[in-house]
Amino acid sequence: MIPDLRVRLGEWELANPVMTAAGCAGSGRELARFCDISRIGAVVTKSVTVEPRAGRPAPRIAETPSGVLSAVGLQGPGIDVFLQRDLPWLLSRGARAAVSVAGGGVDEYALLARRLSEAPGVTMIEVNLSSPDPARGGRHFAADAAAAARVVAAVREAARADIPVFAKLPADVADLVGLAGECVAAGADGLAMINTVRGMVVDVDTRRPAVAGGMGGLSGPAIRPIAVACVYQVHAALPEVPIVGMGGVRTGADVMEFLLAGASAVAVGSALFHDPSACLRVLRELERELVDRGVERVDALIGAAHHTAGAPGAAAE
Amino acid sequence: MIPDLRVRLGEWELANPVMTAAGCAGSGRELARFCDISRIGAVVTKSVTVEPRAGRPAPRIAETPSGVLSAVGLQGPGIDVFLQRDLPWLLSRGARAAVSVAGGGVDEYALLARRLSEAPGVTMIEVNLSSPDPARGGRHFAADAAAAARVVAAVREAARADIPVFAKLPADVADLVGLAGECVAAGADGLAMINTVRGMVVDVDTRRPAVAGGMGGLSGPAIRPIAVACVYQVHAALPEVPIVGMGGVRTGADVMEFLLAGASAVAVGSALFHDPSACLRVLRELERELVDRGVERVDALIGAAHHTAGAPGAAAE
Amino acid sequence: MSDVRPVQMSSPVLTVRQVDAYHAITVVAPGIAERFRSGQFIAVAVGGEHSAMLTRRVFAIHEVKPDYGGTVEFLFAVRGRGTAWLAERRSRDLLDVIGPLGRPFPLPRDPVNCVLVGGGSGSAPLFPLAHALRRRGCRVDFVLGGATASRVFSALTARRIAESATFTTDDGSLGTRGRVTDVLARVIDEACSDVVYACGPMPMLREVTAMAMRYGIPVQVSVEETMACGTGICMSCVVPVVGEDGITRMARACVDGPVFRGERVRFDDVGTVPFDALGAPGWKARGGEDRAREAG
Amino acid sequence: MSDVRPVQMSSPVLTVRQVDAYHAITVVAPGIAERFRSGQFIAVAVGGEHSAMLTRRVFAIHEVKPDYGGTVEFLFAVRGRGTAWLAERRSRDLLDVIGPLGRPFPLPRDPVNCVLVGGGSGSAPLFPLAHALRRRGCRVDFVLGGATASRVFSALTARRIAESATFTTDDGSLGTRGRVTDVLARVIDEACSDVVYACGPMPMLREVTAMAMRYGIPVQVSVEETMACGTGICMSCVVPVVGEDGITRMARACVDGPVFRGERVRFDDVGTVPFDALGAPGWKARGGEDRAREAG
Ligand SMILES: Cc1cc2nc3c(=O)[nH]c(=O)nc-3n(C[C@H](O)[C@H](O)[C@H](O)COP(=O)(O)OP(=O)(O)OC[C@H]3O[C@@H](n4cnc5c(N)ncnc54)[C@H](O)[C@@H]3O)c2cc1C
Ligand SMILES: Cc1cc2nc3c(=O)[nH]c(=O)nc-3n(C[C@H](O)[C@H](O)[C@H](O)COP(=O)(O)OP(=O)(O)OC[C@H]3O[C@@H](n4cnc5c(N)ncnc54)[C@H](O)[C@@H]3O)c2cc1C
Ligand SMILES: Cc1cc2nc3c(=O)[nH]c(=O)nc-3n(C[C@H](O)[C@H](O)[C@H](O)COP(=O)(O)O)c2cc1C
Ligand SMILES: Cc1cc2nc3c(=O)[nH]c(=O)nc-3n(C[C@H](O)[C@H](O)[C@H](O)COP(=O)(O)O)c2cc1C
Ligand code: FES
Ligand code: FES
Repeated sequence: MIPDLRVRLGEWELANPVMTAAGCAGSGRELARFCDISRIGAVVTKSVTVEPRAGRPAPRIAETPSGVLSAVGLQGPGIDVFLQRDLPWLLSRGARAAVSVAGGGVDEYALLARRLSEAPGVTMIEVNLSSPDPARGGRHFAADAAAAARVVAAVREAARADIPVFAKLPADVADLVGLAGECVAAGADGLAMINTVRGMVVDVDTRRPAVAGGMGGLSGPAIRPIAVACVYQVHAALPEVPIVGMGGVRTGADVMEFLLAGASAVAVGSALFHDPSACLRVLRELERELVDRGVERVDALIGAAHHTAGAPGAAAE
Repeated sequence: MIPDLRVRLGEWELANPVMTAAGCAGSGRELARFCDISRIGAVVTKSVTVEPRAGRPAPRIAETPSGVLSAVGLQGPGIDVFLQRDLPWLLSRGARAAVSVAGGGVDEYALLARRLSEAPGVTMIEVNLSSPDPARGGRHFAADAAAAARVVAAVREAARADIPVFAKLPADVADLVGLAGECVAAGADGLAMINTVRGMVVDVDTRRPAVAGGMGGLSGPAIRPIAVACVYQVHAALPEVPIVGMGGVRTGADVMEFLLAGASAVAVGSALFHDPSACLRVLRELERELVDRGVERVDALIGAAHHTAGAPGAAAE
Repeated sequence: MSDVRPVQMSSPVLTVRQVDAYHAITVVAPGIAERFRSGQFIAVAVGGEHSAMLTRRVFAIHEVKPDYGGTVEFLFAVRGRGTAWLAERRSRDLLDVIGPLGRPFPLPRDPVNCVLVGGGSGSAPLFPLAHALRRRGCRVDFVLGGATASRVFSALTARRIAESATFTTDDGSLGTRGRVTDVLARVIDEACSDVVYACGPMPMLREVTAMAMRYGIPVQVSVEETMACGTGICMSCVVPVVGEDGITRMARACVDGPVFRGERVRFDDVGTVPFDALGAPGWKARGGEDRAREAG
Repeated sequence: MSDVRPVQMSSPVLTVRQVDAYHAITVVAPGIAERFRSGQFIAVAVGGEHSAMLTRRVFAIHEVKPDYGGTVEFLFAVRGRGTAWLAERRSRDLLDVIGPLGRPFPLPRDPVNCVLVGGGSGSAPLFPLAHALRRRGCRVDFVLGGATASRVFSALTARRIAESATFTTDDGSLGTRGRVTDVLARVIDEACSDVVYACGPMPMLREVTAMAMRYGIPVQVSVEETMACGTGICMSCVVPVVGEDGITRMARACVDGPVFRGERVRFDDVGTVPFDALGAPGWKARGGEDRAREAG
């Protein structure tokens, strides 16, 4: 038996549920040296901005127990070069290109969606809502559900109707379910979660924060339980809304965990730093896990942890 | 040179900055089989409740990458037995007893503080604000800064004046600095942070959440960067307020990291599950790190990462 | 909590062997070997110094020997990450081991007839128990079960040290096809057993206990509940157990057990907090000041 | 990005040796050995299968040999967790290795005089470079520095393969007391050097570059910036570098380097985003459509 790995995210069908996470696969070229990117469910690009961005100064990354703390600051070439160089390259390799966008304001997000809709081959737009909102003193859009909803609505309106729009949410907000609901109400076809979690490492030798600027975003297996809880919670509240789950996916079993919690697909992020062939390895492992358990269709797992479990209880001690 | 390990938390002086974290050292007896508890800065008890509590059903714990997910549910004997049996035992062994309290309402917290104030030997009361508030549908007190402040004010009023009252805060709240400020305004002499972070593990074999009840609290080195960020942020906003930092402390270097971020002392929690002699090992390691760096007084480290660093930047990508 | 104080030590691995479906590791651990009483276990740290695996793995002590000042052997099957790591150890590696932990099997004063019932790797602690019982002049009979022949634990040793050894396997590849409880009654009858000792999965312990109670003979069970520390501080390994006072408490298998009197364990309520357990939600209504004083 | 496609492989450790203050590991890695050009490095996963250490450790390739289909040697000093773990490897262990990575040293077409300047373990990539230059008939002179004699890298080998080898140590325990730049001018003069190659810490590279520029001779530097993946996907290892078009970009040391022309690296701005770098805050005001098209 070869298990059926196809999954649907609303109208969008993927050959398998494994994607790359935004910002963790370079332009695609770097990753393609280690694995055939046409076999990945979808390649999500790093967040594209209107203008080129130099990002943050080095050091940008620090290792943490089972995680990494990073502050790259959306370094990228801007939408023009992206459309001219990176997108065509991805398509030429047979990749499904999902494009993450980050703007400095609602208008920038809308502009990006419009430009992407004019280009052929964009299969999904992921709206990175963790970009700082200059209108709100640099707090990110997701910190305010209304601001996030305005961004999502603008992107949904500007994007071609046949391109699904997913809202990418961070975990560290006051009311994640509320935020998710607002984004869906504003037109999001699905949700991607979670972005990195706010964190810091202090270098005991220099006595300074280990990444320039102090705060960074925590990712990797360390945050997987936080991500799974978010997916579980949002799926419980919005069972019809497709979710791309991410945060610490490293093995085929991790993919199953996210699907059981309610994700319809998953993205592999910082595990790629450790193993650039992780996506295809994870797919192989997933197939093996399904065969071992006699699961014929991977989509049978989606949300299954909700069917058997009681209601989620309190969090902290 | 033997470095001076003494630290002050407001009026409260400790022989060294290493404490146990609430709920991670049993009644003290279990730990005392592996290390001399009189040499620990202070032993923080598991949260004491008014009535005995049976806690949550098993399974209560799951291992996660560099962390543990737990849902014990404050199992404990209640204040009567605690005062009769556990507290005297701790004192008989020469431990500094800091008592964590958890109530089902403001009145219970006040009652606990009063009872503890009548007993001799309580050196600190830690107010666990992550206990569910029945008046608010089981959301924990810390989720609402006003509710948390009411609890802190009631405890401060009920407790003997010479017993410092610390408010224990979780990381996953909307506005941690705001919450911290409210607690201090309500009379907290200091802050303890962070409690466990909401998380979930799904067992891919049973297809059910791995701990009974679904959600649990994540602790261990995995969350250390989150905890350090919280301490840094709150110390930046409230530099005069003593902080007991915790979340993933495992080594002497980890203690330094929390002190540099702004904690005046640290607590060792789930690392004790791995190594029940961790507190004294960590102290030895800390001493070694200080000697290697020529640091003569440990308190010289407190908040030092703020003197050299720039302002903390944005969190997520 | 046992009155024997456990020790924590960095123990050199002496040997790693494969025995049927199991791995056997012997470590040099004098302090543990000298304190050991049968039924006790060790808790092992896995994954090395910066391990991502924070919880300890617990294993029954299978054998202690006086060599090198004292060695301890444990046997295990590879189940997850931690046991996979252990299976890769080589001699001279160091293991961080804590032991002996837990309440040991109480031994009878008189030379009575004992039947020892074990399932799979759960049988490990029965072997030192058998030796201890023999030393006291007890008759020992074994009933050991497993999924297949290779999963039945130390069949040969059992035959050697016991008066009789009866085996069951799910697939009939060794002894009787079926479960240990299918043959236990016969063994009790034939051996005129006075006491039952049992180790293994909860459902097996429940049935063994029920059978012993039908025969009106005492039964000591060693329960297996997920453990994270083994030392009593994490409060994770709880089982509802009825105390001498008739009150049910959430007892920690690692320090209050793992050995309990079978009839005290509320097997049907394992994985729950029984409504009448001390401190269960709503318990106060039924309890009162007196009970509270004894709680915990 | 180099046009040589790197490979990822599970490579058996052949030998682990200690050389002065360094450890040397040789792995069997045919695919890496055959593709290697001097100046390239490998990225090694550390800590085993469920490692808590997620980022790769990068090391210059010190030597490749044809044995066993192709072996790769790297040398390292224990600095943190990952190198401590590596130092404990034994022969036959498997290492997950990716390589060869990065832009190699460009080699001169003609047999010119080359001076190779290295500091500490940063000197490792200079040895295969020296061999490659010698094969082209170039004259090679070494200038190697370190804190103490034991920290000066492969002094004997340097003496053997080079026309001259000059050493400096901070404590004077080998060669001249002082820094490599204290003796470099003399070596350039005496050897009539046409090209400088340098590896080591940023401050050293800056001074070497400045000196080469005073002499008006080309200088190739291999920079050391904190790396997490080594493959170009994490964007962590950036250095401000001036492109052929005069525009400064945040270049990734792992794929755009680690070898750059010395005068292109904005050493004074390392650890910052220079205000005039492409896409720096406020950059748009000074840039325009054309530049944007070339960004990234
Ligand atoms: C008192 C006692 C004695 C035991 N003696 C033996 C023995 O002699 N031989 C043997 O093979 N096994 C024994 N076990 C079971 C053994 O502890 C588990 O098989 C082992 O911990 C699994 O670890 P892992 O890393 O392979 O699995 P993982 O699933 O990765 O373990 C994750 C966590 O869950 C805990 N855990 C998982 N399964 C169990 C379990 N069944 N019991 C307790 N904790 C568990 C682990 O200790 C660890 O903390 C005993 C269990 C108990 C409670
Ligand atoms: C191109 C290049 C070639 C190198 N070649 C060698 C060599 O041949 N021999 C040698 O001894 N060292 C070399 N280094 C440095 C080596 O990578 C670090 O010493 C090593 O990664 C430290 O790992 P750790 O686990 O001991 O330290 P940790 O501090 O635990 O490392 C944590 C993280 O930071 C990264 N990191 C820490 N220091 C450095 C550093 N100086 N450069 C890059 N990343 C770092 C690690 O790769 C890891 O991801 C080279 C570095 C670069 C960039
Ligand atoms: C270095 C780095 C860069 C990232 N860049 C982006 C980005 O550009 N846009 C975005 O939405 N998320 C970005 N992320 C977040 C990831 O897409 C992902 O949500 C997060 O890392 C959690 O997944 P992981 O644990 O598998 O890495 C980045 C993460 C890292 C570590
Ligand atoms: C099993 C367990 C029980 C806990 N019980 C309590 C408690 O009773 N009261 C409390 O305030 N915090 C409790 N905590 C939280 C810890 O005190 C600590 O804040 C948290 O675990 C983070 O520290 P660590 O990463 O070092 O474990 C508990 C944590 C664990 C893992
Ligand atoms: S395993 Fe931790 S209390 Fe029993
Ligand atoms: S180290 Fe990851 S991009 Fe260079």
